[in-house]
Amino acid sequence: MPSDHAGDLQADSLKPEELKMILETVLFASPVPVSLNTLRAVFGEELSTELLRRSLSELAEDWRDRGLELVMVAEGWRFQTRTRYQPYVQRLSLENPPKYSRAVMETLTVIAYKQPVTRGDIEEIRGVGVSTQIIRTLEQRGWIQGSGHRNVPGRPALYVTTLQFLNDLNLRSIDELPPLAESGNPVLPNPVNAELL
Amino acid sequence: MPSDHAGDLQADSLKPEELKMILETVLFASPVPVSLNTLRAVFGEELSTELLRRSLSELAEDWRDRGLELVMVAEGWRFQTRTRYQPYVQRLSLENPPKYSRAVMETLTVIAYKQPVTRGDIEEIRGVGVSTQIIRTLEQRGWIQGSGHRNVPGRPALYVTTLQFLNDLNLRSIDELPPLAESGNPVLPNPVNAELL
Amino acid sequence: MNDAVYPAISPALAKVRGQALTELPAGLYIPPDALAVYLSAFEGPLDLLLYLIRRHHLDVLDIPMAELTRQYMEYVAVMLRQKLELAAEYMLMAVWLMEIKSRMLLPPTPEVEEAEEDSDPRADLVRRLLEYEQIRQAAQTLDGLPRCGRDYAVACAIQETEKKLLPRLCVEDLLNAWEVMQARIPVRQPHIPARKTLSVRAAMEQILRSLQGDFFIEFDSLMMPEHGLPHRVVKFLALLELAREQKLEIMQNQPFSPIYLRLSDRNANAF
Repeated sequence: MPSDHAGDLQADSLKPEELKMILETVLFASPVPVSLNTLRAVFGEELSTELLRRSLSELAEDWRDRGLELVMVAEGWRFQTRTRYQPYVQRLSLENPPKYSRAVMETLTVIAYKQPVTRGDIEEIRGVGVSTQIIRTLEQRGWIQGSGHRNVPGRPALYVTTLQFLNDLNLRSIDELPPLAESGNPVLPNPVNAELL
Repeated sequence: MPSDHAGDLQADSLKPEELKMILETVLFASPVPVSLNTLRAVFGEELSTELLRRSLSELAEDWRDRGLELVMVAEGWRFQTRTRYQPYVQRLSLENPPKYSRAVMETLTVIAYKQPVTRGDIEEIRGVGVSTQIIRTLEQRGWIQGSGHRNVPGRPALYVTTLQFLNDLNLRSIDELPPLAESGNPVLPNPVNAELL
Repeated sequence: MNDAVYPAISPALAKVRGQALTELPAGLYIPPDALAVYLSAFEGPLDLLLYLIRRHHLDVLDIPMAELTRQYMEYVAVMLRQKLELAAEYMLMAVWLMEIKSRMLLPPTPEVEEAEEDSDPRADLVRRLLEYEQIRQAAQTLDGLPRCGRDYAVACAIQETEKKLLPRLCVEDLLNAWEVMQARIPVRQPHIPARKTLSVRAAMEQILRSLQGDFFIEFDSLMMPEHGLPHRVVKFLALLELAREQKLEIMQNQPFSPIYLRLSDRNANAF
């Protein structure tokens, strides 16, 4: 049983069971595989690599009949789901498909319908700040791109949607987006028109 | 022992131990907390919510003396490390967790307890200006978000806390915030010294 | 009971006459050269007032305004000398305290006496002090709750078949996002009576025109206060833009002396 104060858990006085429990905890807490060196650092480098290796293989053995397994991959050790539980895990992803945040979706919508727009334009419509992170997420997904600058003081960057955005939506052109309503007035997608600047 | 084909793991014929093992696997595999509804979907909705709840609390009990715990937060169930192991977990990453200034924490507190609020509301209560930097810090942490505008001149943005704020503080709903101290006479004169003035 | 709220002052920062100060003084007297150090520990005038009230055992429900105002003004005086950028909020509070103090000196008129204790000029100050005190305490409690990343980590395992699932997109997502945005704006900008669009371009042309023929023009003469703040802001932006494009020169002989503008040489005959 671990004591209530982690300070009491001195690496040199750890019992094998405590050592394994800490290893388990740390491995689950890490979003990436953990190397032996990192694990040694976690214990203040007072553990021999030999003892660590033995504890890791004992821990792997403890999990032998469970739904997860402790494996070593190129970057280090990690817990992963076993193949035969994949159907359940997969249903989890179907049930919870990854989603972009409301902020990302709203930003994309404004760019799609009002392009070309500056960050200021988007903020004006959304009423809140648009972080660089949001723009980067959409750029990395390949749905928006920069398209020059508006010729006003500060020369803010203009954003437009990409061909890939249309492909991913199965559309042939931006005109095929359904019209929106804005306080009774229809909002039609604005085909990119650089001359308007 | 689970068989090699997940197809054989029919939800209606699952033994309690198998059910718990699948629950455990799915919960560890999910990057976000898993709601009861999602868990039911994972088992093809053949499980009663009652049985699920019982299995979850048994599973939580199984982990009672370990470094991780099964908890319910705003968005559902998840495994997380116990706080007493934080010294070890902390050594996994080179960065120290951010410490928030009094200004940031007080701003967050006003938003949490008085939401939805404008920046003006926060400034009125704190008696000082609220910098954009403070708001951005909280937005980037994912703890607050804009939520429309107050319908007064200037249309100031309204801020509310997010589900992630509740998750991160291990809360299931905003009602679980510690109650505010009785506002009546928290600043009592010291009886011994009162007559000195 | 609440002293822990005040952050400890770093000894390295607070050295007064060779002596390190590690906590706020308990007595009434604070060495003047140490005041600035203490001030940085406060979150604003309400925070400072609460501190003064607590340290000097004043009753927040029956504040001796003269005493509190006097002590508060000592701090403000130091602030004015050393932390000018902070002073505005503190000055506003000073004005308020003085107003309350002076209203308490006036003999009560019969109407006021009838209006019960609600008419205590200190009521609003007390309300704000108590409300802030509440938030300050709650912020401390909130800071102490177990927090993801600081006190614990979320456990995760990797899905064995690592398919990087990216969020997918359908047209309905865009429609939904638009609806949410529209819902946030119940009636679009109903009370902006006549919103005038001020063009920086137009202002730039106007400035260039007024500089035509004249060698120098005074900056102040461009900033016509009767046209209101938006006009002045746009004019100012236009000036900056013109300067950036090197269309005009801006001169000032010494700080606070008049600023003069004229067309730069290569633009002198643009019109």
